[in-house]
Amino acid sequence: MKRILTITVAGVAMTLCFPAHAAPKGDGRPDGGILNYSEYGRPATLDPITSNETISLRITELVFNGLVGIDEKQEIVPELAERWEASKDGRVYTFFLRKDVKWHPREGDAPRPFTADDVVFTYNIMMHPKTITPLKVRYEFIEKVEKTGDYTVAITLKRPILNALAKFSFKIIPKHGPANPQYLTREDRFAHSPIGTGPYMLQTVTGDGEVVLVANPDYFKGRAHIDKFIARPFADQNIMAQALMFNAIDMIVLVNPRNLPEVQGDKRFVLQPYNALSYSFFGYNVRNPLLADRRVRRAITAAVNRQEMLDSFFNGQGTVISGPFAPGSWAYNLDVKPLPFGPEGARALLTEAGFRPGADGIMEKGGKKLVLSLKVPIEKESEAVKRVVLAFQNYLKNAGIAITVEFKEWQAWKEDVFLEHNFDIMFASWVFDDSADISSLFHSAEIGDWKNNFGGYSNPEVDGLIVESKLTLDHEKRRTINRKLHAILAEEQPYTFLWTLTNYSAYHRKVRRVQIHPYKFFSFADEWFIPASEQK
Amino acid sequence: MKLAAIKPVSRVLARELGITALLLFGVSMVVFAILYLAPGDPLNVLLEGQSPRSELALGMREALGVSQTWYGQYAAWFSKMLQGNFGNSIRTGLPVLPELARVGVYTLTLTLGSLALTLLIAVPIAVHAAAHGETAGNTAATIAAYVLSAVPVFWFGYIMVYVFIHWFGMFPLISGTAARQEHAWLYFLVPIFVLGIASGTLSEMIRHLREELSRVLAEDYIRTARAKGAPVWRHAFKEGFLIPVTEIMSAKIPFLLGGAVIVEQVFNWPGMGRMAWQAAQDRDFPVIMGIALVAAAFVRLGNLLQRVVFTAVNPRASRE
Amino acid sequence: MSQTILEVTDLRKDYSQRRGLFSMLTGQGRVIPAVDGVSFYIRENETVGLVGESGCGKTTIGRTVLRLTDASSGRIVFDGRDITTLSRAELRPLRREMQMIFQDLDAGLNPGMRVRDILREALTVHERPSDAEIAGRIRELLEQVSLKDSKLANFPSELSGGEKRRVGIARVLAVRPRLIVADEPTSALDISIQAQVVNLLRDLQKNLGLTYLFISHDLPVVELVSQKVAVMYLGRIVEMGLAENIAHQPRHPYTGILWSSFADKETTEVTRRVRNVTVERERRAWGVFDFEQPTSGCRFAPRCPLYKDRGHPAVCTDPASEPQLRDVGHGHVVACHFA
Amino acid sequence: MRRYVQTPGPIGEFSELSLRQRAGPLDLVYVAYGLLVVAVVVASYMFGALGWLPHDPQAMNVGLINAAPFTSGHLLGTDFLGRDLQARLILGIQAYFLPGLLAITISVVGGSVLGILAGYRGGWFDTIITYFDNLLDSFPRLVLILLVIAAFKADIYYVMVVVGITGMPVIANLIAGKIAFLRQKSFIEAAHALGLPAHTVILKHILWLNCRALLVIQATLGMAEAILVETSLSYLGFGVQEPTPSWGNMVQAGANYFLQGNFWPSTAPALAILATILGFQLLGDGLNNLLEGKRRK
Amino acid sequence: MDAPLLAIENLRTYFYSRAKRAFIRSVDGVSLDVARGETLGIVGESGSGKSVTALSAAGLVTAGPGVISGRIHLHSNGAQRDLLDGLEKYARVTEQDGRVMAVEKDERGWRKHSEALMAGVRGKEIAMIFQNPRSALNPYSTIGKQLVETIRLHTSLKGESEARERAVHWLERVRIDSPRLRFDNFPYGMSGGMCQRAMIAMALSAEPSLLIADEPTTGLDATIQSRIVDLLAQLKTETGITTLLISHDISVIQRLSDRIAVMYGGTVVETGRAAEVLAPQAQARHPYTAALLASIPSAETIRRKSYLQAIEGEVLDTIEVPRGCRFYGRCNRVTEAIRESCAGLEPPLEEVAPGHKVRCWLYPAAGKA
Repeated sequence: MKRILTITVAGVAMTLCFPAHAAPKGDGRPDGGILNYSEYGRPATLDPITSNETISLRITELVFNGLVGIDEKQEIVPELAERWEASKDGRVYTFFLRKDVKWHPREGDAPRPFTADDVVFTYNIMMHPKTITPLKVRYEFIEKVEKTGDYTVAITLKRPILNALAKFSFKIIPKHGPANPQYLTREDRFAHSPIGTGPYMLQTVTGDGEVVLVANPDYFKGRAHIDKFIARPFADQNIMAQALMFNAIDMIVLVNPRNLPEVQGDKRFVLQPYNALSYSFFGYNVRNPLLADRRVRRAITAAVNRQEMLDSFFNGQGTVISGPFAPGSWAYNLDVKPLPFGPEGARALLTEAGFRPGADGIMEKGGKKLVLSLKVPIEKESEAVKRVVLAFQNYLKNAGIAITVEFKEWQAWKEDVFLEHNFDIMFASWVFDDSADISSLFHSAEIGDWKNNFGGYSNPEVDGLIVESKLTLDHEKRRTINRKLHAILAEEQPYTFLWTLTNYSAYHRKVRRVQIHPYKFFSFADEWFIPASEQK
Repeated sequence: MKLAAIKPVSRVLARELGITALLLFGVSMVVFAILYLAPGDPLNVLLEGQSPRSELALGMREALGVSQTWYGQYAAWFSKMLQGNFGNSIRTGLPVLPELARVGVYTLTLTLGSLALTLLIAVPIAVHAAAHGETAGNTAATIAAYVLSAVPVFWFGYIMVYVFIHWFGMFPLISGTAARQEHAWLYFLVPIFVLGIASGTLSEMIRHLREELSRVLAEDYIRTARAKGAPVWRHAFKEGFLIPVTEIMSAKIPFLLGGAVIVEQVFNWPGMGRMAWQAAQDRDFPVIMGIALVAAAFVRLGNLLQRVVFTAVNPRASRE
Repeated sequence: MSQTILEVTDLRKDYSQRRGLFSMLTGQGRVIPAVDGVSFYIRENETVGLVGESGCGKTTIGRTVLRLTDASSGRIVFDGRDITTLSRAELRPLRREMQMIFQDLDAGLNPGMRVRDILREALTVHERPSDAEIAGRIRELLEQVSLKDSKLANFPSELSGGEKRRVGIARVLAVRPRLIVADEPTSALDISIQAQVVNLLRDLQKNLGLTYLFISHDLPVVELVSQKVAVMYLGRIVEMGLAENIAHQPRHPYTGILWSSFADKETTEVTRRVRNVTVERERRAWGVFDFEQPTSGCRFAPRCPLYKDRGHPAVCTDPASEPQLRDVGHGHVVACHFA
Repeated sequence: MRRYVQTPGPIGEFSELSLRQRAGPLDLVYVAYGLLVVAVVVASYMFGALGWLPHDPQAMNVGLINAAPFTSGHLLGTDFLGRDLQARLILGIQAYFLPGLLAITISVVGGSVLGILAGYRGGWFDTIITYFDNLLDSFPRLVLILLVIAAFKADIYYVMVVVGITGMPVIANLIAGKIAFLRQKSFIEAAHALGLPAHTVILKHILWLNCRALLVIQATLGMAEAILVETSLSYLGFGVQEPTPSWGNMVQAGANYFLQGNFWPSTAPALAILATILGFQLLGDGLNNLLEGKRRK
Repeated sequence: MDAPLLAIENLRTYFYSRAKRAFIRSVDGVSLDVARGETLGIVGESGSGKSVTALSAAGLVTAGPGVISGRIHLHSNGAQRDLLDGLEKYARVTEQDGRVMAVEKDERGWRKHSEALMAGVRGKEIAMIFQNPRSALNPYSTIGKQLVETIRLHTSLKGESEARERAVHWLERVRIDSPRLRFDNFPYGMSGGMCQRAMIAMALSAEPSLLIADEPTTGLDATIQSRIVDLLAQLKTETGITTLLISHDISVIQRLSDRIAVMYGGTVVETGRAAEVLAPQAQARHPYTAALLASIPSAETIRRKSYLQAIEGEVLDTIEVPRGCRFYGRCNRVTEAIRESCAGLEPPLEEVAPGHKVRCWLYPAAGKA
């Protein structure tokens, strides 16, 4: 159960959308078949509000819909809302809901229609103080959600924000779902046997932890082709590839780079890359005077051979990056090249910063040794993380910088980094919901408990550019600003930006028309199908 | 069994049940004490991205019904526990007891299965050694048992997985994968085999059984049996076999439950061991408390059965 | 007549039997009187024999008078001093005055120590003699118990039974005691060795002026070594007197039965009679002695031939009239209604 | 066919039974092997502590990952980061050596105290200690450790305190049993009767002269237990963390390559665990047969 | 005269002391006869080999190497068999200079063969009772069950209820109080004397030809001992069973035996009619027997409070068997005339009077040899 570290998305331009075409699937492709896919562990909950794992994310994507969706091209498309309007001041959005949407039926119950009440209910329950959800912080910009008609909802924002529309992709749950209408806890039955509007309905969770989903015959976009999705829990990633080989599963959503050659060599399987809006980095705590010096941070980056690590540990499946934006996004500045690997350069920078090699080979300045602590969250499955961190330590040792690595349990690590700020360097990855709003990462206003500027980085120029970018509605202009921001941050190195990895999913050839959403994975699963001859 | 024997058994059963209850109460105190003394707050797990110091968090506490005092917490938990309510998992929100019942069956299968296997191997070796003294054959078997008992069970598990995949072309994992495959029963046996062989109990079991049987075979009453021309095994069975076997079975349950944590991890066995591992990672206190209690109850139950068997066959025990 | 060295008055020792936590909580548990109101005294340089069947409490008396276990009630006066309630620390100096020879040959012989170290330890418990003194004393002790020097380097496991017994005695003698409680000192030995040990003990008494409380079930030996003999039955002394009187003119039926098991040669009238009665009543075989619920009245009544002979007199089973010891002349005391 | 042979020549004085004579032939092999393992472990621990290692255990060679033994100066090959396996195996002893000693110390000292209270003082102590023993025995050790890890932190010293405490009942029972045996032989009474003070009886006669073999044996077995626990936890990811090597986390890391047929990186530490645990077990059992004789009820 | 019921010839049973790497010569050339209907008492101190002789006769020796040679003839029910017949091929003894240097024994083969020879003999023809009856009875089974088992094994009564009746009958015969109640008792909770009675009942219930009573009174209280001896005496007159009685207690032997064998150091040193051997004024007697009798306090000793006549030294350790007479080292009757023989040559067991044999150089009959 990989946890995700997500940041709030920034938006693209508002568009006025046309009602989506909601017709039965009459596309001539066959229905039927079962798709088994592997998961690492069992999900804690299955509802979209209390869950916080990628496993649940995949399942809720199949079971629920948002008011809007995001398509393959990162564009906002209608889902539960046919269309929407924004007020002139950008504070009020009115959504016109589809009238043909039915909730999955509970046993012995007729399917109930989806209405505006459900949207209001979802927002209220999500924001209730007793509901524990990682989503809450993301919707603090909403002032209220009101029902203006049976099928119309008005959402009022506290202030106009960019790309607000993308944020309305949160999943809507039924008013008659949770047992407790005020707030949702993990103990609620709904958290374990949710009903939604999506293409698949939860059938059962078996005794050994398999989640079985069946196609919703009344899905408003038409019944999904594949009859069943089954999520099978595994305790060991190494076994997953074997399970695929033995047809115990049909799909691995995210293949461990180590297993790529094995799968690649097998004609039965398709190895499909998909772009992830994410990158990994080493983040610095500039509260430490040693790291406050830009030269030290640059020296560290220069001392680390990122390409070698990428090649050795990830079979070269990725791109070394130079700045804070996901390389797949429009905001990324391709003109800025990653800092080159150069141990000599690193030493030169340190020397320039006043460091001299000590007796034990560790650089020191004014009697103070350049010893830094590196905190890494334990993720048992992620042997790759371990390798990267240890290699990082090793590179820096050669440059005269001593790193003490501390692997910490996830929660302890989060407390250390985001609350206590008790670290020098941390290792993590950002996964972007969408695009390129990095304001929460580097703006000085974002320094504080549980805020994302954990390193305490503060630079008025960056602050200014971030604000400017936020206020600018012109896409090209914003692009220019972001490119500048990129260049500055690449120069400043508040992080050592590492790479974006190419993710691969592996699946049996019998599954066709597979497309995987970069971070929601199963958004288009209703289109997948298995030819009748291979349905078994 | 004659009526005369049933009476002491029921009396001992009542006494042992009392002791078991007392011990389980102690177990709950120990568990609670450990958790109470623990630093930090299990609630943080849920407060992803939110400060546990905030007022919001206090709201969370209330939502979870967490009292502020230790005795309040313990009393609440204990009284709920007595009603069969072990609380809800912090991670999944599901009630702990039904979850434990669900996975407990798997662990019980694994544990008892491997116990049976260990016995199946240990008994012939031990009996042979006790009856014939040290021969080349049983010495070799004893040494082999020593070696097997020292094999790290996790590594042995990987060996078995490898062997099955690459030699037999089978995929030896249960949990939703084997259930719908051919030879599913076979995959069921692999973890049992691994735990039974390499849990470290084999050599101890052989030693215990051999020593007890040898001791009993040297008892005066066995000589009497031989002197009157009666079959020795008939006389040695109760004290030389039945009692030591139940003794060692009962004594080994905790070890096997511990071993199950690892074997379940390797073989993706959906039992209590994996649940414990998961709960330890998440600091999911209600779950790990429940597991510790249920595991202790397993152990006590095994002990209880052993005491009952012991009393049933040993007229002395009921008088003491 | 020499002075009294040990006087025991109304000694009582209860054992409480409690098992496990559960019975502790429920308060179950029973009290068993192993010694039930025993009085006697021993004069200096005298041997008092204490006989009775196993489990009758003779060993408990031995352990209690030496304060190895605490009496439940009663009074123990050693050499004019009441030692019943002395603390451990107060007792320690007294330990050298009174010693015990245990039935078990290995008692006191730590298997991890050589004979030399065992003796050295005993010699240095109460004093701090020099090495030369120790060597001298060890030589003296060996001589006293007729043990070869070569055995000093041995571990107890390498000694024969007789040698172990001798080492055990030497260890006791090391502290120069005045009173020795000898608990079945010969029962674990072969016949030919028994005689050696009996002779040794008598020699030591003569040479060192020791006083013995001689506990044994071997009646001829008791008769041989003792001046006085006390007969115990189920925690009480039922008869006590001069050895020859006890052996040859027993007044209590139990004493008669005891002696009859040995006396093949010179059978007294009483014992012969008793014998006949018991053979006749073979069917009333002797069952388990129930310590938990002694019969009311005379505790010997259920086994008593006289009780049968006299047609079950009520006085024998009357709870209020358990027979008490009374003097029947010449310092001979008996606890029987018909003595 | 069994052969019994009398020693040729006249039979001399058997002043002392040597261990050799009391032993079965296998016991000596067990003990010899066990002592060898102990020697290797202690020596390796010293080498590790002094930093006398064939290679820098942290130095990685990204170009030489999971190398086979005897590859470019790596006697035992390299791990998944190209680090020298031999050096890491030696250094891995640090992970359990001192913690194991801590666990042993706790169980030996605690067990002795409890055993003496139960056996020597008896009465209520005996009852309470029996209850305490049963209480500790009720927990599967690994589950209890996971509980403590969840409650506190995944620190090997915390874990070893638990191992030490849960190891106490066995020792306490053995010592109480030994005392009961000595009592039965009127041993303790004899010492008291002689006027020996209680502490001499307890420390010298009971603990030193009669229980030392037992304690050494239990300590040896305790070390095997400690190694087992440490490696198991490291395997589960709760023990020693990278980059510090532990045999358990080495097996775990190596196991990622196991199914692809690259056995060595996990097998090397697994064999080290196997050989070491076997050594301590055999040493304990062999010593037990030599010094204590077969177990008596 | 009939052939004796049991005739033991030159029996040797050795044990191996691993600690000392030497043989314990527990039974070292013992020959004994037990005539039909008589009671032969074997008396001796611990280590004299008396019990091992009995166990060897019943094939109950378990420790190695155990019985290595000899003959044990059993004449009963018209059949004659040698209980060690053909067993010599399983054991090979290497002797050197009169000392056993090595024994090679195929123990499994021996045991198999021996069990075959013993089938139908042990329990059926030869029954045994042991010392410490409470541990010799199976504590996990009731007295009744153990008796019924024996009866069904060895008599024609195979039915459960018949066997039960017979068992109760036997319990009555050994004078057990309310036998029907005792039938369902476990040995635990019964007194030692009661257990010994049950033991005797069990042994006799198979209606054996020979009863071996191995220390039947040891471990019992003095008063109980005498009851058991009385019982044995009564049963002897009632059933006339041939008995091999073993005890260290001379008074027990004296009261029950017709003939006596005195054992010392693994050999028989004297054998003869009980009255003759134990008579206070015996003519010819082995010095050991004499000394043994003298070491027990007699009425005379007690009356005069004189010293006991102890035998000096320790009981012979059968590991180090001297070349000459085994009692030589402790003997107080060695004369200069025979000293050399005593020290150098083991005396043979020679008849000094009809039916009375002594193993001593003092007696002229021996001198002839």
